[in-house]
Formats: sequence, structure tokens, C-alpha cells
Amino acid sequence: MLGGIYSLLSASFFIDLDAVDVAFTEASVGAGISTLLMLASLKLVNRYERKTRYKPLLALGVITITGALLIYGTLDMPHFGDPNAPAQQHVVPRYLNESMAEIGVPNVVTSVLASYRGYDTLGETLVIFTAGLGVMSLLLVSSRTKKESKNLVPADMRQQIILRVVAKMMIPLILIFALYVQFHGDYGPGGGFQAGVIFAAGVILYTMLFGLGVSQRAFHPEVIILLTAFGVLMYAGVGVACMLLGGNFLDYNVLRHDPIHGQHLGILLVELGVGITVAAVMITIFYKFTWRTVKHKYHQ
Amino acid sequence: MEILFDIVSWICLVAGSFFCLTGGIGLLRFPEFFSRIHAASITDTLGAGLIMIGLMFQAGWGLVLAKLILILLFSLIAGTTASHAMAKAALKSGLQPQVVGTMDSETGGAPSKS
Amino acid sequence: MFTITALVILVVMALALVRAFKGPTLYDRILAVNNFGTKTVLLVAVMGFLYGRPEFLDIAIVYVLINFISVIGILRFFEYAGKKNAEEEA
Amino acid sequence: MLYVLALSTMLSAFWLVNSGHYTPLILSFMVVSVIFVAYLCHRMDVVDGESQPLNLTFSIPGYWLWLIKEVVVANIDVARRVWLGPKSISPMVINIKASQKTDLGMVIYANSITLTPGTVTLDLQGNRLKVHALTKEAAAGLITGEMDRRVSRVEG
Repeated sequence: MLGGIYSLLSASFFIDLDAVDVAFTEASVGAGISTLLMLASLKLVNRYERKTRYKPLLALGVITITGALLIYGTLDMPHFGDPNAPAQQHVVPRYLNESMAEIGVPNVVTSVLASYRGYDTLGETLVIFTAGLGVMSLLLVSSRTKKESKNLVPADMRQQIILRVVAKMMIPLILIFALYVQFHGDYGPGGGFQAGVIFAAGVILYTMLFGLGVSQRAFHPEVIILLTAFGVLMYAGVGVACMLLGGNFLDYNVLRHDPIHGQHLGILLVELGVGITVAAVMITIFYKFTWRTVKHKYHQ
Repeated sequence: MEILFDIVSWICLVAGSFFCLTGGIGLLRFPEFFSRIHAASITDTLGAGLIMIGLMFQAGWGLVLAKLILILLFSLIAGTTASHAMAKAALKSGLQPQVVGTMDSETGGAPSKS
Repeated sequence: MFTITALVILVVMALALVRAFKGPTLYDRILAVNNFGTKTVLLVAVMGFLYGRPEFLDIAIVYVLINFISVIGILRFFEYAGKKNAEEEA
Repeated sequence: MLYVLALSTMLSAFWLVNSGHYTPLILSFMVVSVIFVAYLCHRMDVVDGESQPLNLTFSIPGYWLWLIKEVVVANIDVARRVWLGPKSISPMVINIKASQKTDLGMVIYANSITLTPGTVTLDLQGNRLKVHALTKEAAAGLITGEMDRRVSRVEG
């Protein structure tokens, strides 16, 4: 919970530094989802803690060395806000000054993220996808452990009239807002990551209030797992399409006759892919956690 | 006209800040959870409302105004529901409010000591 | 004028933080966090005007929604977790 | 079907208010998104008279004006008590009856109570409301049932 406060605070700092997009991400990811997931995992860990089977010293050693290397690496980094820093001299001026002409998207962050740094963002999307896979496989393996827990019941909505009515009004608005953020990433703060998280948050709210069973009837888990892969494939597919059309991987200029239109289309598709993956992974993870906490009711 | 709007918006902002501050102090000063909810609700309703209205006067006609109204409506609905959910959860978990008495509308509103 | 308002909101956030650290019950903390969240929304909106960048309002909307969802989530979680855990946390 | 239409209208309005970009591309995204969300909401079974209160749209502004006045008055009272200190409060728990016919009406009533500082709805079971009031005066004000009657009138 203090983590939640922390991320609200840090979002304020980012706003102070004028990094709207980062603040946006922090707002949606940090303040809401991470708190919830942390609580959920805390709960699981609490109940299922066992003796460690691996050698902790080895891991400690690896972590120490990695940490030391990272710190050593930062020694060479320029001071914060140093105008002579390579980051300020090399590509940034080009990004800032020419992105409007080259890509035609008013929000610089989006053009950097999805176009100039297309590879990086593809990598990030893959990381999220892998994280989702990791969580799925982890929870799948340990789901063989049988433990009794009686204190977990699905939501009983007859007891929660007020919450039910208000949630019914809010959920459609949350979902449409997520899509709005998705498609306005070019103009304002936002984009695939944030939209995915907000969308997932709407679904998570629905699941929390109406119960896992109802929620899975509306959003089939199999479909959502497929969607996680679909988002990544869509991103990579755009890249491959660029290659087929004679450009480099993720070189959107060739998608249309006019490079600016090509860039625009490419960015839109890529962002959509990111959004789909993020939302689907989040929902899957939440389903898995919730399933872990209520499944005894269904097995018995 | 312009100056009038400015004055009104400043008054709203100052008053809103004052109510926020009052609520924050009440959050610290009131003795137990259930009375603290009331303090928090000051900042959520009149504090937030006045600040938003103050901003609206600065915004002029347009999308910004509409967005401000949206934020205000959302936060009122969400804040109210969240307060209720917290109070209910606290009551359910066994936290008892300290009260001087209870009343029941069916017994003619007569206070009955509990 | 916006600066003064922003400063007052920061002070109120600090007050809410004090309450969040002091407790004494779990629900006091949740109340404080919720209050902190609503103040953040206000702060974001005021900052948007302070810097003359109304896109900030989008962030404020996200905050309203996410704050609501996370408070409900936390409550749900502790409801599930039962009384015993709640007392340990508090 | 009527409710789906109402929902779509509301979603489109929400989008238009937020967007500020009225190019054909973005507008077509709007249409796609609205249809998609409306479909999802239909699947989620959240589209009905409770989430789209069509029948009370016309009588609600008057109630809001009255409620705003109440909220302001209550705010000033509670703010005064914050400065006066904890001795000035006299918390009460009261049980009252809600006379509304539908769940939605009762939710409006319960939320109006919570919205007014000084009173918080603790529980809503059947048509019985449990309310925590900060002061005896606030409790007494609620027991007169004026708000209850007004909400019932809005419900129509």
C-alpha cells in the first residue's frame, strides 16, 4: 500500500520533470495494478512458502556481481541534466526537431518509442509476453499442491448493491477510455502500454466485483491467452510486412506510398499490438492469481 | 468580464484549498476511523469541487472545461463509493464505531442508548 | 494563485501520509491512501494549469479511475484475507 | 436494445469530449471502439436499466441542485467541527428505511447520504440503511426523511 503512495508520488515527480508519458504509465501501472498484483502474490507466497531448494549463496553472489557491474557502469554516466551528455547531443535533437517532419506525429514520445526505437519496444513487448508466460507456468506447476483455505469466496454481489450499480456505470467508461488512450497515443500522452493497463484494470474491477466465473464467461481465458501472442505477432508482423515490401525490419516508410502515412500506419498497428499484449497478459496474470485463491471451491 | 472570472476563480481556489486543508487536519484530529471518514469526505466534496470550479473558470469554453466536469463527476461518484466501501468493510471486519447513541427511524426517532 | 493551491494540496497530502503511517487500524491507512489519491488528482489538474498543458487532465482521469479500482481491490483483498491477516497488518 | 443504444451514445459522447481530434481516421476509430466496448459490455451483462438510468434523466437536475446546497451546508458544519476539535462531535449510528422501489433508487439515496459530509452509509440490506453520523444534528436531519422523499420523487 505504501508502494501505491510511492508510485503516486513518483508520478508527481515525473510531471514535474515534464515527462507526461512516463507519468501516465506510472499512474496506471504503478498506482493500481502493481499494488494489486503485489498483494495477490504476497498472499500466495504467504501460504505456500516452503524450504528453498536452490543454493542461495550462489544466487547472492551472482546478484552482487551484477549489481557491482551496474554501479560501475553508472560511474561513467554523465551527470543528470548535463548538456554535454551524449544522450543530449547525439540523437535527441534529431528526435525532437525532425520527428514532426519525418513521422508526422505530434507526440514525440510516441514517435521515438514506436518508430525510431521500434526494436527496443518490440523487445519490451516480448519481455511482457515472457513475463506472462513465466507467471502462467509457475502457477500451473505449483497448482498441484493441495491446501485447504476456507476464507476465500467469490464475490457475493447481493451484499454489495452500491458497488454493483456504480461499477456497472464505470466499467464501460473505463474500457472506452482505454481505447481512447490507445488511439490518441499520437496526439496526447498515452499509447499501447498505458491503454493495455487501463483496459486490464477495467476487466480486473469487473472480476473483483462479479466473481471469476462470470468474468471468464465474458472473456474466455483461452482467447485471452491467444491474444497475448497475437499482440506480439502483430508487432513483429508489421516488421515482416515492411521487409516484404522492400524496406528494413520495422521500417514503416514503405507501408504506404507516402512515408509519413506509412509511419503513421505502422505506429498505429504496432501500438495496437502492444496494447493487446499488455492487456491480455495483465488479465491472464490476474485470472491465474484469482483462480489460485478460489479454485478449491471448484475442485471439491 | 475577464477580471471577474479571475476573481471568482481565485475565490474558489482559495476556498477549496481551505476546505482541503480543513479535511486534512480533520483526518489527523478526529479520534477514530468512522469520524475520520467524514473529514476525508470534506476534501473529496467541497474541497475538490471548489478547486475544480476554480479551474473551470480559468479554462474558458472548450474541451478542457468538459474534461474538468468529467473529472469532477467521476471523482465524486468514485470517492463516495470508495468511502462507503471502506466503511462497510471496516464494519464487517469487526471495527465498531464509538458512538454516543443509536437511533432508529421506526421507534419514532427517539434516541436509545446502546 | 495556482502555486498556492498546489502547495496547499501538497500539505494536505503530507497530512494524509502522516495518517497512513500512524494507522492505527488498517482501514485508517486505506482511508489515508484513498485521500492521498484524490489529492493527487487535484494536484495533477492544478499542475496542468500551472504549466499551461491541459493534456494533464487525461492523467487526472486515469488517476480517478485507477485510484477507485485499487481501493476496491485492496478492500477486496483484505476481505478475502480475513480478519486475522488484517489485524497482523495493522 | 434501447439500453445498448443509450450506452453507445454515452460512450461516443465521452470519446468526443475527451478527444479533440475530429479527423476521419480518429472518428472511425471511435466507431470501432464504441461498437467493441458495447459488445463487451453486453457480454459482461452490465447494460441494463441500472447502469443506463434513462427513466430518471429529466427529474435529476433539480435534485442535484438541492443536493449541492445540502452538501455545502454540511461541509461548512463539519469544517467548523474540525477546527473546534474532537469534543464537538457526537457520533451516532442510525438505522433508517429507504422508501425507494428499485435498487438504483436506493443506491442514489445511499450515495447521497455518503456524499453529504457528516453522514456515511455503512450498510444497505434490503431497504434498511445503517448510517454513521458525525453529530446528533446530522442524524436528526436524516431521520426527518426529506432526502428520502426527494430521491423517491426523482425515481418517479
